[in-house]
Amino acid sequence: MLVKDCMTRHPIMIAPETLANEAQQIMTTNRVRHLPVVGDGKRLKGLVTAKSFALKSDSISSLNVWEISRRLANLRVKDVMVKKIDILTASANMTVERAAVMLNEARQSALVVLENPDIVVGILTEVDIMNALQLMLGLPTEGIRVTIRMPNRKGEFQKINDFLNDKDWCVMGIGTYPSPRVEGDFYDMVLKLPDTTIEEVREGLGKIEDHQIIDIRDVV
Amino acid sequence: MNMDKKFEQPVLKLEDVAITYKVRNGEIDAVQNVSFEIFKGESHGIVGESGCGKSTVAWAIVNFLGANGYVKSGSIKFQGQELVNKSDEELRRLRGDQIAMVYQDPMQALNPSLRLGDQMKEVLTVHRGMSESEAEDRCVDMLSRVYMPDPENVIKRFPHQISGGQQQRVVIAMALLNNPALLIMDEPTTALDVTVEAAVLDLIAELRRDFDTAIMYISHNLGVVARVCTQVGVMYAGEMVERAPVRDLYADPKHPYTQGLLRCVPKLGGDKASSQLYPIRGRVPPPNNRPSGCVYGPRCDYARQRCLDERPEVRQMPDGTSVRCHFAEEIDPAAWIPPEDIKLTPATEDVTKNEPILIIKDLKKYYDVAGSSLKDILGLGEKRKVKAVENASFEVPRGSTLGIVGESGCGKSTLVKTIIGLENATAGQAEFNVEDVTFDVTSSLSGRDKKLIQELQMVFQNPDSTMNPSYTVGQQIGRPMERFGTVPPDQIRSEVVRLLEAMRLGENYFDRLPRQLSGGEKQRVGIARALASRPELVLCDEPVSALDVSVQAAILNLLIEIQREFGTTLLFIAHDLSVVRFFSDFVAVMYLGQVMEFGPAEEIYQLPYHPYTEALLSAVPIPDPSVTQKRIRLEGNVPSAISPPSGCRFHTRCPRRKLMPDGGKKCETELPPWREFNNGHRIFCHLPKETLESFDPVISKAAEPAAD
Amino acid sequence: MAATQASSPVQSRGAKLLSSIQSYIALIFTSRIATIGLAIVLFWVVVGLISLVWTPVDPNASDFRPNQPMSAENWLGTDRLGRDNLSRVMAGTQVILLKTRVPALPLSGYFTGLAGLIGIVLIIRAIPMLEEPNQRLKGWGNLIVGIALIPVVIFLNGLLGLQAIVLPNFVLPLGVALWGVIGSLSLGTVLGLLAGYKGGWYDQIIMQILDALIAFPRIVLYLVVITALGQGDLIMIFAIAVTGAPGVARLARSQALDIKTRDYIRAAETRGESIWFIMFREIWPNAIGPLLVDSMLRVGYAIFTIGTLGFLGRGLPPPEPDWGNMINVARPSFGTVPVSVLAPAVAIGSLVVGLNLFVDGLNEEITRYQK
Amino acid sequence: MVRFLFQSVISVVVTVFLVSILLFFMLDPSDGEILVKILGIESTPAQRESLARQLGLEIPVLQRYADWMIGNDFRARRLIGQDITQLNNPSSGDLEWWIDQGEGRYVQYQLGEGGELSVLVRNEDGTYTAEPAGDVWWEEDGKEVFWGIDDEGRAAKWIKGEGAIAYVSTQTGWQEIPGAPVQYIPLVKGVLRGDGGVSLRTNRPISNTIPTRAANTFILAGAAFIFVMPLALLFGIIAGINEGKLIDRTISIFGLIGTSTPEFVTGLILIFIFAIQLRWLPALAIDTAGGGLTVRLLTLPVLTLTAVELGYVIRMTRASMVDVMKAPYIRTAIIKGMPFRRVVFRHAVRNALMAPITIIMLHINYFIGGIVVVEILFGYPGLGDYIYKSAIFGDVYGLGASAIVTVLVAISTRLIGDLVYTFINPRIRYS
Repeated sequence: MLVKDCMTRHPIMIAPETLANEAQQIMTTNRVRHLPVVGDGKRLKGLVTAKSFALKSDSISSLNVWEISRRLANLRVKDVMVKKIDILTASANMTVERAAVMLNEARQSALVVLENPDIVVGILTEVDIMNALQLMLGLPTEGIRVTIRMPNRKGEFQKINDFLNDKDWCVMGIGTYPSPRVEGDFYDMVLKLPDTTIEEVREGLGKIEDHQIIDIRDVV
Repeated sequence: MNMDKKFEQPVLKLEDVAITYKVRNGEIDAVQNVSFEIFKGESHGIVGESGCGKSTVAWAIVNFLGANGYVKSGSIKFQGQELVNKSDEELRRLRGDQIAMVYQDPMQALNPSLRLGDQMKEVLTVHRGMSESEAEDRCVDMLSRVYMPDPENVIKRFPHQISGGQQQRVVIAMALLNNPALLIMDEPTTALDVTVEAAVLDLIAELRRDFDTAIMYISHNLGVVARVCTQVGVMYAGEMVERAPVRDLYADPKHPYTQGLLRCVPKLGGDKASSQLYPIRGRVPPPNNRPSGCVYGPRCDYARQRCLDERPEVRQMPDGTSVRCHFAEEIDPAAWIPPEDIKLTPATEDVTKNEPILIIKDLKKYYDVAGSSLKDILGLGEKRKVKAVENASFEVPRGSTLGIVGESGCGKSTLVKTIIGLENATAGQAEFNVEDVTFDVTSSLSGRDKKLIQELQMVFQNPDSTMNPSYTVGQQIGRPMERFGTVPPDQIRSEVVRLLEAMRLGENYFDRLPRQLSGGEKQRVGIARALASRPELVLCDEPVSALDVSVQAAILNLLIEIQREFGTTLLFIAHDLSVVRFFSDFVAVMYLGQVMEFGPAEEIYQLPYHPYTEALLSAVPIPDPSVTQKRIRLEGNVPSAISPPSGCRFHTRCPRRKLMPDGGKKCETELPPWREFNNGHRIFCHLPKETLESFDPVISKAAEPAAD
Repeated sequence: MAATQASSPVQSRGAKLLSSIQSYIALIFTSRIATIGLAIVLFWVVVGLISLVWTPVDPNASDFRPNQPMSAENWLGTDRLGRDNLSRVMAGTQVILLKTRVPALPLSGYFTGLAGLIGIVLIIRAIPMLEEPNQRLKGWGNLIVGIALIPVVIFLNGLLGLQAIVLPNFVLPLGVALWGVIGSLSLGTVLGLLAGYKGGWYDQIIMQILDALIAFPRIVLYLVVITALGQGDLIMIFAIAVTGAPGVARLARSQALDIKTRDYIRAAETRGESIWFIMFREIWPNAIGPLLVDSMLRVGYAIFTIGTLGFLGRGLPPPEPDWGNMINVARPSFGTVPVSVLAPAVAIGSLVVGLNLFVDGLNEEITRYQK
Repeated sequence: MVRFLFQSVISVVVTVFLVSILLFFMLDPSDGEILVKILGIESTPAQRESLARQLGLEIPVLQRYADWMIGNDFRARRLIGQDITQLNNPSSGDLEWWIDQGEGRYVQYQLGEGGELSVLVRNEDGTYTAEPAGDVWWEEDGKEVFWGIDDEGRAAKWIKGEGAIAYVSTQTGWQEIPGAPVQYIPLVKGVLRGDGGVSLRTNRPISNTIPTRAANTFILAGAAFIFVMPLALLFGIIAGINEGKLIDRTISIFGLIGTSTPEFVTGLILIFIFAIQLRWLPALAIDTAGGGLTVRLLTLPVLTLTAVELGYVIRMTRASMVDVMKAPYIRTAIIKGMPFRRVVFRHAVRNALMAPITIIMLHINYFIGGIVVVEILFGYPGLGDYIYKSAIFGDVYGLGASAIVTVLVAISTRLIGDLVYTFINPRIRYS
């Protein structure tokens, strides 16, 4: 899965001259946490996040209440946004996992996706990566979600594959990861199987040698 | 992306929008209380008849209502930002960048004196500050993306140098250059032929998926909307009366107007018997005189007192449809009984076996083309001809209807003009039999017998030009009677009134001027005028194509009724295959001046097909999303009629040519034979009968909805 | 029954006319420019009407005090011959707008003219008939009668002694400018409709001749016609009609080209109507609107032209005062008595400007109304 | 393109033909009225008749028309039997006809007092020396006749012993010259070959007069044109994009007033203000001091012409601009998010200028009318003034030639307009 497949396309964008108040309002009403700030032609100028609106104490300590409110009323997005050089950006053809690493390392919550050099084509937030995870595991569709633990060696996945072939079942989602909190070299695999029942799955997959069903449930 | 919409914000959200135009004395509310939203990657259709305010909504979104229009109340939010009262500069930045638009007439929308490339490039150079060469590369990419052949060359051309379908592709490519979040399309395919339209609609659907663009698609054509949209809003008299997912809207329309509209359109999906049309009574109220209660109240079959008194609010139905009707739950469209006066008496006799009244044999019509070299001007050059009609032959039994279909430029109008005498035939015979007298119809009008002139009359396409604006209805209907002396002068008035009543227009129309009539009424008067000389044969040149569907249904019903009553023979030209099927006993399909297929109407729409008919049927937009059509698209443009392809004229574009044993060599060189089938059904094709019969049917009703 | 049948369309037509006139008047007053223009024009019409019955002094009477400046006695001074400028400016509207002086002509002249006119109409009518097989005979008949008419009438005139009967001078209502425009309107409309509706060779030939007329510098044409034929109201009308006709014909042709594509023309053709029915019953009523507006502008041009020719010493003949002529006569003493020059100059200028303002405003309202 | 040029050529031919026929027959001078104008009312019928013969007016009108159009030198050459040619007279600058006898010998003939024909041999400086001609007569119908060129440069026929009496106006009065030729053919190469003959009014070759007159007019018209065009287009565009606003109303009304006021009215008012009241500028544009045409002289005439033309062009440009600004492609450009300035200059102006260019070029005829009036008003020695005086005098040759010049100017401007139109309109250029 590449960034272009899971990013939010056509993100809501605002102009640098927009009032900060308005930007804040747009963020609340549309329930977004990041607003790319763009000039003409969607060229990236900055990024507004929820944190941008937090007042910096040094700038207001000397002002009285009325001055603060007046100042806030005239505040423009360009005054509060994260500047372009500080924004994490990615290209649309990057892999999702690479993007996740970038976000993790920089401890940030969003990546702005750009194309030829600085035109915003989308935004990738933590939420989008979560969504990608959901999709990979076949979340929106109804089916049996089964977690199988198997030894980390060649041919193990082949067994499951052969079985699925025999049964003529399809797979809605799949994911593997090293088994957590287990001794030995094991991998857990999550499978999402539609059009079947818990019993059938248990009957079939449970019988495979060295494999162990550690979780099974009927979910949406 | 199958994300749930609950988490997502709409790209465009209109809330309670009212749009008003200032006019000389006061204001006109063009649009009232329109609310809807469009999400990313969704294509939202807006359908309605002319004058219901569809386009006004679109112009309001881009804030281009002209000097005297403004949004009176409500809000238009684009990605959460209010567009109403936005500054010009902010709007300018959004337009062409985040919001793009495609309009009805691509020729008009492109600047005639700038090269296409320059018009496209400036979108990029102005908004993005791209360099010329970079922008050019991107334009070429985008043009190839919309399947424009030879894009490097196209950008160097001027708009008039490419065809209408290609112009529309350029406009679409231009709109997509900046990857807009919202694309507004205002009747983008209305000016195009049906096969070209089908290709453009395919393109739109594909681009929507690829670019994740929200599309607002405005159309009057229920079939087109059914093909491209996911959500549909129905507008009537400036209000949105119903909004639903496309499948629900067509399968289970809630609002009486939507139901009425769907009953007005002939459908190719069903059988002929089920395609009875039921027009909506009354007419759309003008914007300055809308009823105070439900706008549809006066025309609604279910209207009660409350509908006339109280304006209904938009209500959300359990299945997610929103309807502006007080009694939406109670109305069951299945239980609807057609009103008595609309019900047609079924045909009492089979007219298809009658003796022919019109016999056309090998009729040809060529036009000279004016050359531009000095030789041509002096008349020395070789005369080039446009072969508008080539060897047309058919017979029309008395009292029956022959429908002639084909795309624009196929020669159907020329054929009819030749028959009626507006054009001289180049060669061939045409005979017209009446009361044991036979006339040769290939002579010019001035050389014709007065009796023959009287027996052939015509109904025209455009309601606005069918009547002379300077004379009253009575004068215009009375004139043929006066001229042919069919009615004694002192009885003309009563005869005109009788005809008017037959057209369901009262005597009070006698002294009206054309400008006081609606389009449908003008068309009725046009029919009355054609009938006034009591002709045996009436030629109808697309008499309903310029009319709204509800009016169209009424006129079609009227024509049928008249035929039953007067026994008139009808020749009916149309580009709309579904109308022809509903209306005709026989159908002739024309392509590039050549009749490709001829036969009884039912046979034309069933196997076997001519490959061209097959492509046409596959392209017709059907107002029923549950019907699936085989996807056959013709490649290239219609060749020029000056130098039509050799052999079979269709061979350059024929998708079935490869089925020929020799791979289609024969099609290029030899004229195809007429292949005869049942009931006089003939197909002009090289393909053997068995092959023609082995095609799959184009239209099939899906057993169940396919998975999304 | 028959009576009511006959009367009701007539009534409705009268009512129609009334309501359309009303709406036009309303239209004029919605435009401020048109209102101002109309006021100026009406002012001069009223001045002219008054001058028919009363002027401060007889416009042609001299008080033997030439070239007087403005004074209480002569508000606009006097001219070279001591005639009152105010009275002459007032009376100057007459020949332009209110009356046309027809000189004494033998009765035979009128008959011959009329016969010529009928002959021309017959010849024009004959041409399309010759093309249609079943009318060819009639067409030849018309052609022969048309050609023969003129010499026959001339001969009869002589025989009947009509040469001897001379009609005295008389005055037609409406001025030279108006008659000139009516002339160019009729001539241009017929030619334009014929060229536009028939197309083909008719169009080629008519337009080629009219184009030649357009390329001909009109001032030369005026000067030549007047030099050759002498000064006179009828000659001025003739000159204005001939020079104006090509413009009218062009407009009428474009109207006909537009209207002939309408379906109601097809309908008339499929009824087998004659070309004259189609041209004058079907096309003409729909083409006349823009032509009338255009002719109102042409009245302005005609006044412009009459003034210019008067200024060049080739205007309308005396004794009635003509503004252009007044300027021409007073010009040598421009430096000393400018008012003698300026008064008629301003009169012409304001009348033409007024007409143009009126038409311009009206036009703008009409086009806005159509939108 | 070929079709278009072909049509233009036909149009020129037809127009020139019609114009010349019309002029020639309407102003046919053979009725003798013109003789009275030339000779004065005191002249005797014999004198008039002699002049008519000298001017060739007794030649049938169709023949005269043909002579004037295509010339009669070849006809004369046949009659004379010798080659004839046109030579420049250094003292007057006019071209004169001589018989070319070869080897640089050019001669004319004159009948002496005694009925003896003398030959006038041309010297280098244009003067001649008389020599006896000897026996050059030949026999025709029993009479001895001779065709030659007389000392006025006309082809003339003498009959021995039958000399007619010619009346020639000299400085001392009328002179009776006996033994004059009995028939004259005023030699001319024909308008189509660039020679309009001798003016009846000035008795000078027309082809000498017209170029200088036309040059003067060209200066006047050119100055007005250079002044009008940029201004008018600018104002027209400004008014067009501000349709209905105050600035548009102001420009439109001033334009309307300018173009609908006759030139002589505008000119008189300008003279009144600037020449009579303020005394800044001269009221006449005649070069009295010999300093040539100066800006001071030209200002008022140019201003007068400008007032009329400016208004017209503004109105045309404005109307076209208004139309174009309502066109769907302008809407497209705005919806594409183009800045307004770009919309106007890149998308609108070019399309808006197409229509007025042809219309403005057609207006040249009114413009010529204006020039005539302005030249007469300011006494400016241009072609307009010449046309006017010729027309008033009835000088068919002078008027005809200058009218054909104006027709050619009118047609060629129209052609230029059409060409420019095709050039800026790709729809025509590329089809």
